[in-house]
Amino acid sequence: MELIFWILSAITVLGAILAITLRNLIHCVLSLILFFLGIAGHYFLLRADFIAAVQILIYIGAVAVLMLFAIMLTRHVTGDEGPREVLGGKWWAGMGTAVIIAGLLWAIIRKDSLAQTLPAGTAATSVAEIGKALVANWVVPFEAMAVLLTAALIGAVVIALEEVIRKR
Amino acid sequence: MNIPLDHYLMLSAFLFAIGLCGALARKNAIIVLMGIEIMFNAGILNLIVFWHYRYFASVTAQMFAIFAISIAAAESAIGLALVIAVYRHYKSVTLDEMTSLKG
Amino acid sequence: MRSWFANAPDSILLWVSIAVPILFIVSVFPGIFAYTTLVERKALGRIQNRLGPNRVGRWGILQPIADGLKLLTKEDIVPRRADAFVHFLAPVLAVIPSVLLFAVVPIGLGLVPVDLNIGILFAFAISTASVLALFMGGWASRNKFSLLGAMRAVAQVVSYEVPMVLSAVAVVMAVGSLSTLAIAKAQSGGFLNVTRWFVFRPWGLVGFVLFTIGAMAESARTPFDIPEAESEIIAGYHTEYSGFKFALFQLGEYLASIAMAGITVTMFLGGYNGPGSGPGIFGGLISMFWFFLKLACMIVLNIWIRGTWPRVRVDQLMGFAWKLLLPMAIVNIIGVGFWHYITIRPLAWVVTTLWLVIWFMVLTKLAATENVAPRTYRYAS
Amino acid sequence: MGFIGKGLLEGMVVTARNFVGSYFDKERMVTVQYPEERVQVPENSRTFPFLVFDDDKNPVDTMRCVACKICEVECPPQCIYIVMDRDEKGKPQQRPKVFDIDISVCMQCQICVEVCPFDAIKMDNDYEKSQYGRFNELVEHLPDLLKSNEYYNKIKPREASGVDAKLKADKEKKAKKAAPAASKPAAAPAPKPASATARITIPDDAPFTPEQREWLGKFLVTATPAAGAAAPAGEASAAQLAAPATGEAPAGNWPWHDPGMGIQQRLELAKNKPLADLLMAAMAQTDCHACGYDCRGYADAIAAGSEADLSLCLPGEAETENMLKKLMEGAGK
Repeated sequence: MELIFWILSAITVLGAILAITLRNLIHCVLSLILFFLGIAGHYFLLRADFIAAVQILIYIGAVAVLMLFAIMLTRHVTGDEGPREVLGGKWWAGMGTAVIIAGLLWAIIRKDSLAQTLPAGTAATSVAEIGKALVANWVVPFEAMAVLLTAALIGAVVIALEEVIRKR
Repeated sequence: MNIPLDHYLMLSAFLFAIGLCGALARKNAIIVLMGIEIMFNAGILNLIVFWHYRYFASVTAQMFAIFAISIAAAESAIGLALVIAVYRHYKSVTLDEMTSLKG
Repeated sequence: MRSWFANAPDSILLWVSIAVPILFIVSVFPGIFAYTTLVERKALGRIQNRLGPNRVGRWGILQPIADGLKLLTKEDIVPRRADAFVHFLAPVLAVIPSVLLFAVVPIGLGLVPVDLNIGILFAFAISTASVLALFMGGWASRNKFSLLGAMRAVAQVVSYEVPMVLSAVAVVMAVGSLSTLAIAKAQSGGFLNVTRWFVFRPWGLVGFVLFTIGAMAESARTPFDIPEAESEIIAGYHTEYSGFKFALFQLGEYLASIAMAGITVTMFLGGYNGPGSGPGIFGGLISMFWFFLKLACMIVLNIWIRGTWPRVRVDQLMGFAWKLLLPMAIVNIIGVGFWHYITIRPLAWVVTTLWLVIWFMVLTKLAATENVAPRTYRYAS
Repeated sequence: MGFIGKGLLEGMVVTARNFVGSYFDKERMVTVQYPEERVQVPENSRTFPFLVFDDDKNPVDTMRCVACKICEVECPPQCIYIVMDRDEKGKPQQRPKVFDIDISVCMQCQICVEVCPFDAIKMDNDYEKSQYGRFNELVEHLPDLLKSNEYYNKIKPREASGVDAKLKADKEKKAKKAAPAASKPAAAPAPKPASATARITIPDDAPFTPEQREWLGKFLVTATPAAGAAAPAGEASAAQLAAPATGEAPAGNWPWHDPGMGIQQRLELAKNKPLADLLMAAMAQTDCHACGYDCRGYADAIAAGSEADLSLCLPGEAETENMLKKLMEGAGK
């Protein structure tokens, strides 16, 4: 189990780092997919099967594909950035912020008594429970989410179609 | 499972830092969006980790995770639509070049 | 034997229980793939009044082996401008999701490699991921036709995923579980273990048709094979692949198709249920027989359709998915609701059937009234 | 009642019928399993030429080819190479020593068959000529080319029976002619082959300049060899042609020495030349040595009186023989 954790963590971190440092945009998205896969693996390891499947379905199946489409629609097909922009002038600002946050979180983790190995539950939450919760206790946010997604869908279509409408 | 909780927390902090770094330092709008997604995922990972170690009987954390993922998906859809619209206008997705509002 | 198993240490039992299903999947289904290609070529030949392969062995029985050897020994060509790493990775990634799909397909009574409680969702998640391999292959080839094929593949899979998942939701609602084993179990009983198959319900029949169409589009089988339409874009995303990489693409495509057929069988055609299937070794073997028989029927249906129907046009493809399949799938979900809440069976039959038929007629009418105008040329005028 | 997908289902019925039918109805299957089964090629199909011989026991002696080299000259892509056989003394035998056809060059035009006066070369219909090499392997030599008359009868029964009948008639006529041994002046021309076309003549009122007319005549004669061969020899007035010689043509400068021309044209070119030249022009110009001389030698021998037999020119057939007789009569000998 520990071995799997370390492998997955390595994959996740590698994917994340490559995603923001590579020059080629398509390579960035492919690394991001690697990152998403690593996260999904962590969810499986944490016995959140449903969340893992949702992660793959939404992030890899939808978000990553959407990004690929966006790149295809905005760049010439090779996705090469060219030499001028990899990590631009803001490199040091970003780096500084990231280091500060990482250090801060690390300190918090050290201070708290979180380092103990806690006995966790064994039975995974069944999908039926999640479904029941969604339409019982959580029905209002669920519906709100439905509205939000519909609005996002229509909004995305309208924004992307704007030019065409104006032309007519 | 004998992995300490703080391992996971450090992992997600690290991922969050990477995402933030990408969102701040890169000029390409799509990569900035990707950095934001990485930060989202680090947060959701934290939710699931705490659920697993502390509140295993409850489904609340999973609900939060589902909603967060949905919002992330909606956000990236809108964000990418905006990127495409901006690209149509400026013929570029480099954020530094969008300076029309600068005096 | 039994005592040896009982006395064996737990770790060994664990590894054996992991290894056996993996070995089964890795050995049996590629074999089915190999002979599916042979059967497909023979059947397509017969449909066109030809003989099909008959040279390698009697009835061409060794043809798949000859094909494999040929593809293995062919030169592996990588275009000079290609993105070598992604180009190499794509065919490998094309196979992995297809093999993973079999993890949730129950091939007999209680015989499923992993009984995930999110089984169907897992299958959809994995099958969506397979499109990335096609995209990587098409993009890394640095070829216009490859890229066009890849983009077509992505657009098609994303579009057809939606009605496919929604038609599966109907089944999930009726069963109350995402587990494939539970879905198969819910279809047992009745007369000869047959009458409770979901395909013999009005919503199940509609769901079956929708799901089959979606599965065909998902695995880019013939009426929906525009990602590799040779009359338009050579071979689509695998234009620049040769030798064993090409074989891997084919393997992935066929395995996905077979796995999708297996999931269709599990969800609508009663899975492993059939006359004589039941507990015990004998009943289990019979259940396996029924599963593989139904799987073969689905594969034959695929081949038959491939030999008959013309390829859809790109614009028709999208219109069909979004204007007909998607609303029909949503209507079907409401139909399941009727079925569930109307407890008088004959009344439920009448109401559900009427609901579905009326909506089908309305939707086809709407889909058909698209105004036909003279074509306008944007660039060529 | 129509619904969406009805046509598709009907299509599936059609393919299912095809599928099942292909197992029960042999008529449906169009595939020919090539190495085991072969398509019966049509009788008039042709691939590459071969040489006909008459007797199975002695192919070399009974082959019809006399090495006259007409085909070698006529062959448009020049894929035929012939060397005449000679005995130890250098006397020409009437058969080829070497007869090569490069089938990688041959364009299967059948001109060699049409020009052959001996029916010695015919078109085969064997299409399995694959070889492992591109050069020497594709050159067919004499042993490969020789095939029996029975084979010819087998692959092209109608054509071969016609040829056999014609050869038999020729033989009988020759025997008949040899029996009375009397020279009949202006004998009827040889029976025309079935394929002979009518001679094309240029009308006198056709709008041509003399040069064009001359060229056209040449062209027509060469383009329709059968017409040239069948032209009645009596048309040209022999007496008029055999005008007294004014000068000796330089040796080897014989513009009519071209087997592609028709006899009329050759005689035109040799007009007002000495008798030997006229005689030579009447011959087939192939230097085939069927007579024992080359064309020049034969003409000189006749003119000098050392050779009395006027029927030795085989490629020229009856037309040359008749013309020679006419010329000799015109010269008063």
